[in-house]
Amino acid sequence: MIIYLLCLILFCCGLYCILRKRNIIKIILGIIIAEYAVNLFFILVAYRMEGRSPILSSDVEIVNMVDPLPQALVLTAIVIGLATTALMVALAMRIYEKYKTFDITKIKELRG
Amino acid sequence: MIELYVLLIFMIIGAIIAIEMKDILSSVIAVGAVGLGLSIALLILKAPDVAITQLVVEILCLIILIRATLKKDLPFSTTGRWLLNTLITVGFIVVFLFVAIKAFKDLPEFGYPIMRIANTYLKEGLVRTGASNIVASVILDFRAYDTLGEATVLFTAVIGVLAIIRRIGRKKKDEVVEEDDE
Amino acid sequence: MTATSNILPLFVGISLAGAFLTSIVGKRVKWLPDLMGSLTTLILLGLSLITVRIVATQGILVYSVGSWKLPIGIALVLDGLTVFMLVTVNLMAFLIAIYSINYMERFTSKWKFYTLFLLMVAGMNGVVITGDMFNLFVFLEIAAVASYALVAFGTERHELEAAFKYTVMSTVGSLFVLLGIVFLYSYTSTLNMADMANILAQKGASNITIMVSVLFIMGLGLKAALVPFHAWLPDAHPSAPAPISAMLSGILIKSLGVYTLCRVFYNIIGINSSLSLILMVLGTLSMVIGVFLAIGQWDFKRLLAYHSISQIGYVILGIGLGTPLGMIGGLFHLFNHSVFKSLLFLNSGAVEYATGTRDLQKMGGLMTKMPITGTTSLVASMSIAGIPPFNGFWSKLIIIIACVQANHLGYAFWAVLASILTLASFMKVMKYAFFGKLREKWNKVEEVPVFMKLAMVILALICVVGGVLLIYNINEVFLKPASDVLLEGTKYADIVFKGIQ
Amino acid sequence: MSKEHDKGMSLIVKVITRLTVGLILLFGIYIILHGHVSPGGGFAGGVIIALSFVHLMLAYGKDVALKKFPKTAMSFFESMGAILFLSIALLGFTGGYFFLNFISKGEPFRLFSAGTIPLSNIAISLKVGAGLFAIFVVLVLLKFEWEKKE
Repeated sequence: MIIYLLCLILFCCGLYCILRKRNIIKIILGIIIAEYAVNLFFILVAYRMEGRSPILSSDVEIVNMVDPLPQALVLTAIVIGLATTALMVALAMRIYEKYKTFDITKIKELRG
Repeated sequence: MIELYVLLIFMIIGAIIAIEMKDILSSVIAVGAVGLGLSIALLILKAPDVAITQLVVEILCLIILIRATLKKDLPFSTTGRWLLNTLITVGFIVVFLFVAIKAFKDLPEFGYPIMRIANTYLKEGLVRTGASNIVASVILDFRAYDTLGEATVLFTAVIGVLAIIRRIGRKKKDEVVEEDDE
Repeated sequence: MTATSNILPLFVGISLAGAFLTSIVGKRVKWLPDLMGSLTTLILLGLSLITVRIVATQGILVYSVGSWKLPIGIALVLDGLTVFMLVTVNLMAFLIAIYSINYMERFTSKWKFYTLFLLMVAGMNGVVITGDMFNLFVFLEIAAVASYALVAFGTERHELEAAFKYTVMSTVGSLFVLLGIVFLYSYTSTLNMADMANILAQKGASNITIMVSVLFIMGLGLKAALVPFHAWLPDAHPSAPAPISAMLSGILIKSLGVYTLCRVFYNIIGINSSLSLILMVLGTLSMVIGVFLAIGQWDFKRLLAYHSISQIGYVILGIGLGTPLGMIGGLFHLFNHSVFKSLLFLNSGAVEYATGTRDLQKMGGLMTKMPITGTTSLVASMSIAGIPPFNGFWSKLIIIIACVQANHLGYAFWAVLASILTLASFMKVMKYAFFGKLREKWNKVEEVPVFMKLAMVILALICVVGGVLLIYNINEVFLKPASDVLLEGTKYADIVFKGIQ
Repeated sequence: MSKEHDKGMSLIVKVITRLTVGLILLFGIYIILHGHVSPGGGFAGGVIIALSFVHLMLAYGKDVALKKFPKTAMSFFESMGAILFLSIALLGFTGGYFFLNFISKGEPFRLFSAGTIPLSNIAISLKVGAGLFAIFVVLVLLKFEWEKKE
């Protein structure tokens, strides 16, 4: 219970960073933090008390394994996060090239 | 499980440092610390596959981000309605957490997942796919279609980065532009 | 499991194969990307028309990927709503691919454009056809990542900026969706939509459902650009190249936003009166605020982008009503909107192609120089403004009648008001862009090349005959099965389980 | 040889890189091939391979790294990996299903077991390794317009 809450607090740290910071790189960092939090949350809900990792061994029989499905899904989610981050960094660097700044209050050619 | 709490608090502190630090390079490194903490937490939670992937992805992300931030000017500005906007954001987050706390009561308790489908994977994974790493059998056999999607997302990102990085995007009518294809 | 169901994975497989091949070969052979783009989307269009017949004769089809039966593997589901979306997506994709052959001559690196275009089509087909919650998220991300790169395809300063804004907001939306999926997985311990719907129905209402609904409304609202979450759309849609604006406005926000929203709320969580109220209020807000913001615009594409927000409001209002008539009206309007809004964006692209400007005040009298663009644009404007006998009139009429029938006179009033304001706004477009006196500067303007004309003419024809879809026989195989899927609500689960046997 | 030493980092870094880069590459390959019996798999292994080239590039400068792994090879491997994985999926149709694991499962816990899983791992690692290194190279080599003039 408390641990879920701590995890969501981490998510909200990222959310705060995205919503309030005015620097492009800070916004990207906020998204990375929020992604970490969601991934951790997914693994947390899969954990089993006194669990073992879901890898079988040929000699001993392992009981009480943790849930393998969320682990597989988080692997996918990490890759998707990496892809989005790479794309955003590329955009940020091109924006820097054009405007010579990372400050989004100074990058305002479009009206909201 | 006390180490997990310590790690999570460490990660939250790292995240707050990353958010509030004035120097961007320090922020990026603080995020690196958060990622490292996450990797150790995943190891404690018995997810070695994810921990390895998280670690290597973290390193790559960090290198790319440091490259992006190195030797750039770092102006910081606070807009006019700073207090109002912050209050709205914090208010939204408080409401969000409040709804979440209520929802947590209905979730299965931490450490006791339901595992309806997962038990099938654990029991039949080895016999039906032949892979002793159950996570590998899930991502590449039971749910290989997801992995196709995942590989495609990465492919899309590579082509997307190549497209964004082009120096000349538009050309005039009948203009011949030297295209630097990579 | 019959042989016909092997058609299901082909929708993703063919478009991905097209994209990968384009990326290898297209670099060297100049004409190949055009061919690959049009050919792949043509095959997909053919396949989706076949599925209309399959569903009409055989009913719902369920396909287990990798022979893993439903709860443990990923299932692909073909039902009425899926068929409806598949036809809409692939029809538009094909016509826009034809249009791009000429239009994208003005951009460098055509093969990158077509690769990303086909990946986006693959993502949308994947979202529509899947029956698995996490798989939906993955394909949502493919389509979204491709669209981020395509918005920035011109690589000018405002395009990069708009793309960044879009990327940030859309990624936040995706994170909310993922968080919602985590909650659902933990609560039900399954990822299959049908299985999930069953378990949620057994467990009854709880705080989890509220939390998940909030997360999905925020996440998918960001994707569909409903009004409190719309800030990215008026920047991103005008900045993209015209075919991509047409794709984004025409089908991307519908298949990622509206379709997913419907699927989750009607078939998985199960609709209730408060959710229905939220959808209707959001729809009405989008409808009215979008049109008010649109009136003052002088940039052709920006004006169209605000109208997209407004028209999506109609769709959400119709679907949110929850009555059979409202449902048919909402879905019909979804189809019509993708036709006429794509056409309008293609027209704006044609005008930009010929004159190089998007500012309405600088145009004037283009009708004499560009008769086909002008005429098709007139047809589309009358459609969007709801003038009989064009298709937009019928769908708006149905939505308004449905509002009145359900005793929601207030919503009906706002719908009529928004429609009148839309008419006013498009009269302005017609007056400034195509009618009036021809400026001297445009004396040398020529009509656009043949493929652009072809795509616009076909879309205009669909606008004119669109009302035909309401005729009993066609309605029975195309629109009604789609609305039936939503009306069945959480009974969807039983039907899917029956389909697997 | 002497020209190579002018670029990149100091001599200490270069010597250590020469020792470690092969090991990192080998470790990546090990992780890929044993993806189905131990933790790891195609994705983690692919990233490690990409990181070994990134390592080389940071230490020796872009010329050496790009000679080892030229840009044309990158885009080729990337697309090939994707096509290979899609073909594995489509080959499943020979058994009647998309993504069917159509090769015999073999004896558990051995390197050659689990049907298509090791093959998929290899395809994914090709794609990921080449793709991520391509992203890195493109972003590092991005010279701003005003930097060119100076």
